[in-house]
Amino acid sequence: MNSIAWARRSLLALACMGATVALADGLDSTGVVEMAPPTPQRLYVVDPAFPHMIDGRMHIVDGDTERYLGVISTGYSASVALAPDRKEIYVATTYYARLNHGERTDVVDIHDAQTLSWKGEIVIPTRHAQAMAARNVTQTSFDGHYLFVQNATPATSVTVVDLKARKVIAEVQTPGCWSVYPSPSVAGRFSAMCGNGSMLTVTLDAAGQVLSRRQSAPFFDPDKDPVFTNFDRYQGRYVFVSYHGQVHVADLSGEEAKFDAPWSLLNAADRKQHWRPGGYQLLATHEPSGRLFVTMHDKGEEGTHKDPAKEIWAFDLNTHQRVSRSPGYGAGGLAVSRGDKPRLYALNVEEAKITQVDVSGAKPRFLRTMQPIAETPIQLELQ
Amino acid sequence: MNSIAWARRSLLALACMGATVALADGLDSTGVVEMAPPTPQRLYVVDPAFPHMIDGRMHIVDGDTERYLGVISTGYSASVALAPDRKEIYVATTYYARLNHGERTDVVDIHDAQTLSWKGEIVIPTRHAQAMAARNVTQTSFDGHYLFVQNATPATSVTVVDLKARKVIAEVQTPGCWSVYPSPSVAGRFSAMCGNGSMLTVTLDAAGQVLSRRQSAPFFDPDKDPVFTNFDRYQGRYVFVSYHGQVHVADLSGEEAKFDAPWSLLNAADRKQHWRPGGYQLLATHEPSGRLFVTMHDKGEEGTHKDPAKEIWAFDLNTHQRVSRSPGYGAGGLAVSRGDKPRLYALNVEEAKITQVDVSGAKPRFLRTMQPIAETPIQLELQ
Amino acid sequence: MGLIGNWLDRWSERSTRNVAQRSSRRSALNRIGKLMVGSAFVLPVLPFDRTSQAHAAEARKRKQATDDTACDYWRYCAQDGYLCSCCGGTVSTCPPGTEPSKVAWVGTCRNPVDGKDYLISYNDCCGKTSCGRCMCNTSHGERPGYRLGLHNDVNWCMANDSSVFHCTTALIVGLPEGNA
Amino acid sequence: MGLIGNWLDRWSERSTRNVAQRSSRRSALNRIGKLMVGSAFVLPVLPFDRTSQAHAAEARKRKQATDDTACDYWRYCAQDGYLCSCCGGTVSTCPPGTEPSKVAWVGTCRNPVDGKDYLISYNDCCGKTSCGRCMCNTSHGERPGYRLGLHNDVNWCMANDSSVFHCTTALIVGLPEGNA
Repeated sequence: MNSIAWARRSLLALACMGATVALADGLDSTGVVEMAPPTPQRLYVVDPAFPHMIDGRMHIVDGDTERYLGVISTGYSASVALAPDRKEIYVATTYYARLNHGERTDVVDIHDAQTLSWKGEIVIPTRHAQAMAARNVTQTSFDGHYLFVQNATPATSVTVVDLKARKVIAEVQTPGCWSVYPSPSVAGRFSAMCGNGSMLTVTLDAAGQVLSRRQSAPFFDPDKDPVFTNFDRYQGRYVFVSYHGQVHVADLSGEEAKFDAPWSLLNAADRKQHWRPGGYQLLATHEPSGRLFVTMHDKGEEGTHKDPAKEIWAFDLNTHQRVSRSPGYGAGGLAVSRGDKPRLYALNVEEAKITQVDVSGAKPRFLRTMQPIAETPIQLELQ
Repeated sequence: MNSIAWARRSLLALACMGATVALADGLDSTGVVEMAPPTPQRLYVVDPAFPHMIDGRMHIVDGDTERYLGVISTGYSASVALAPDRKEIYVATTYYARLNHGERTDVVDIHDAQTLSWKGEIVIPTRHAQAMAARNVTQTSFDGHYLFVQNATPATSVTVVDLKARKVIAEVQTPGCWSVYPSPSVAGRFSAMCGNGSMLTVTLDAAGQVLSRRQSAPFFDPDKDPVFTNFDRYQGRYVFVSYHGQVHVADLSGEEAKFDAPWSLLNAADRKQHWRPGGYQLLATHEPSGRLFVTMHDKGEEGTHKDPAKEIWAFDLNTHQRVSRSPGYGAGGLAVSRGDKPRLYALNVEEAKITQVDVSGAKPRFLRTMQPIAETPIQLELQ
Repeated sequence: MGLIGNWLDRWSERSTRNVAQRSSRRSALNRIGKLMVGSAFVLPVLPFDRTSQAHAAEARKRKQATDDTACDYWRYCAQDGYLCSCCGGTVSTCPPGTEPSKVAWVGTCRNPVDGKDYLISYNDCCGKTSCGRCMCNTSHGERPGYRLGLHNDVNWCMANDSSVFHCTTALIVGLPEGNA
Repeated sequence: MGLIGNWLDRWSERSTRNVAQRSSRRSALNRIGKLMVGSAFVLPVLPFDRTSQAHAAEARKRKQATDDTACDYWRYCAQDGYLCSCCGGTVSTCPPGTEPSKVAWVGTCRNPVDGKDYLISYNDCCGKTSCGRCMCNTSHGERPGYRLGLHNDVNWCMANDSSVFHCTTALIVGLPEGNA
């Protein structure tokens, strides 16, 4: 074969961009991988990339094969939410015209969750809270119509984005309060946890006008036993835990928040050993079995509330009984997959490792610890 | 002391931003460190930060104390040049409006070398070569008046920036050629090494008009023995080495490049052991002693030309005799400090370590290996 | 600034009430912090609180007042960020070319020299990308975002022209009772 | 594209002339590459050719044709970048959401299965920031920038709408003599 023929073939190959087929004659053509359809074990690992915070990422990984499927760039100190149907990924983030200087633009980036391609952006006020990525700082409404984004200047407010109309419809002041907890049944409603131990609930109409604004009576004492702002859901209600192991279940469906009587994760012996919840995304529920998983450590004291898990405890959310104690896997975050074969994913923040635990049976069963993913993973979502 | 007093003091302290003094009453005030005046041992370590290439840096470190003095953000795949008087640092880089997408803007960022603050930018054509940082892709004219920036689209050209007027005055096509080698005596003149083994020299007037354009006769055979594009200077001339250890000294002062007869780093025994130069910034000169230092490895073959040093060899540039062989310290880059106490700095690219060697005497003397600096350092400059 | 005043007031109330339960918090990170001074970028950069459970409680007791480039330096009891002392700044001043944050979170740390509690303001330095050296994360007295002035999981460069976070300083902004 | 044609012509000329001196180049990086598949981000990410001098020559001899996520895979003899196979792509296709580079550098690598030399085009994938997984840097046949089509110390996303580099693929674009 002579050089001219090689050149021609190469030009042909290079002209076929977008195709993924290898040419029949053994030559390759450039192209882009199409991901297989998602399974319930698809992981979304949010990585603020602390050593290069300007270049945060969300890694997409198949939990079954551990195959790295791809990544989304999330910019600077982003908060991230998945669409309820997992078709889109929303990233509230900040860009500067010149990396770290020049004009600041805050946007909600919209990514296609299946092609991992950027679909567009919605410019939002330059007040987006540059918080450690966590569920409570950005969430869609139950139906995916709106996106609620926590702001901090440090005055606190919430930007409400209409994802269908692709525009901002409101900015709601939430002084002294933090987090966005969308109502499980009313699209234009969210709640926020407040510094006096109460819950603020705001209801908006489709135009973004505030229809009501209700502050619940305090349901915890932030001085004595602060409640973590992270959460999971159970039967349309929100489940929270406190620094000292109280469980607070909130009904945020109505105009004003309602609370079940709190209950404790601890028995007398646990208290003696100072067991406490600790971590970031420190609790996860499994709906079908009514279980709550919490990352726990003993010898707790002031300042240990972000310590990794020594054990993972499981509770029956209906009986409030502890149903299992598992190794902690050093976890600082938990998530449970949906579908037939539920798995608990325990994120070891320190080592960037994720441990998979089969929770389809009554007793959690260790499956495997995955190889490290990400640099500084802090939030974990599932398909 | 009551809470009100504490609050007042704090407000006072926080109001005094910019001051560096601790208040006399034991309270601190915010402020910014002023660097001590530079010494000849101040290091400028260029770090493309490969794992987060969008967030490249130049680290500034005191070679005497190993103190980390500060950093400059260099953006995406920057090339960097110091002003001859070391008062400013020039960074040719690329920004996107949205980190990795949106409008591309290429600029020369200007930083104050003593305060490490950003002083401004000059927008340049969006063709700046996003090359591995190296001396030969961006340099100022001998007098600091102009900056020459290598472009690649992949067609090659050079952007000429007037640093006094803070504007681009020309873009010179340099097809088939690579690098910018400013003339040692004519501000508007630079040369580039070409694929046929010749040197192209272009002379511009103050308005950026091309006055002359001369291609030398080939001085090396790129097929048989390619010349590395990195360089150092000696007595106003450029010193290059080839893959196989030939030394080429070029006089780039005139309208057309002139060359000394090449000479070899190797004797017959060296050739038998296949000693070769290897690395990135693989040679450095020391003017007062007329010495050339080169990173060398044995068992060289096709593909080893970036291998780290097994030894560092020193040559007398006047007699062409080898005057010393030192350990290689795994170096892939070299630089020699100026002034009374010249030190050879050997950059181990793999381990991000820099070894200091006293070269004030006839025999190089190991001083110390510094703790790692940077993630992926590739270029090293000195005060 | 008003907010800072409010936080301080709130903090002071809390400190009065809770003074008995405060303990010297110090994370095992101090060792990691020291390692990282020496070998930043070759060792993994660990951004969060990597406290080994086995040693956390013991580690919390120790702290020192001599080396402010180590995470166990006493002022860093509620630190969260790269230590500016390792980044070209000092314990209280920002590295060249960066700007102190206009707002900050606060903590209370006990100085092992005099055994007294000081109010510490954790001001970030802003305008350059992450320093990446000497990460230190401790959480003594840290509280969720509804107590924002005591919250360290948010970027306190938020109010600066460039909100890009570089490193964190630890300023004494309140003296022990009796020293005012 | 014209340039690519030119490079190929030039390369082909050279390959004819130099075929005798080509050898199977493989860097000790393969082991590092493998480690990094497993433990990327915890181990340091090593961007350049970290060839240990002691083993370089020996290492160059070995290569394999089974694992394209390792740096000693035969097609990577002149690679420089994160392996797209570790980033959600394959040896020849880009990860989801990225775009193949419009231009590329080329190398000649010997396939250990048939012992023949193939022309490899190293196309970067563009538009997302560095993948950071499975860095691989080898330099067989690599040449300085005045032979740009053989140069790998430059970003080959340069001609794309987004020139931001993510990872590098290795496409067979020329078959051994006799197979055409």
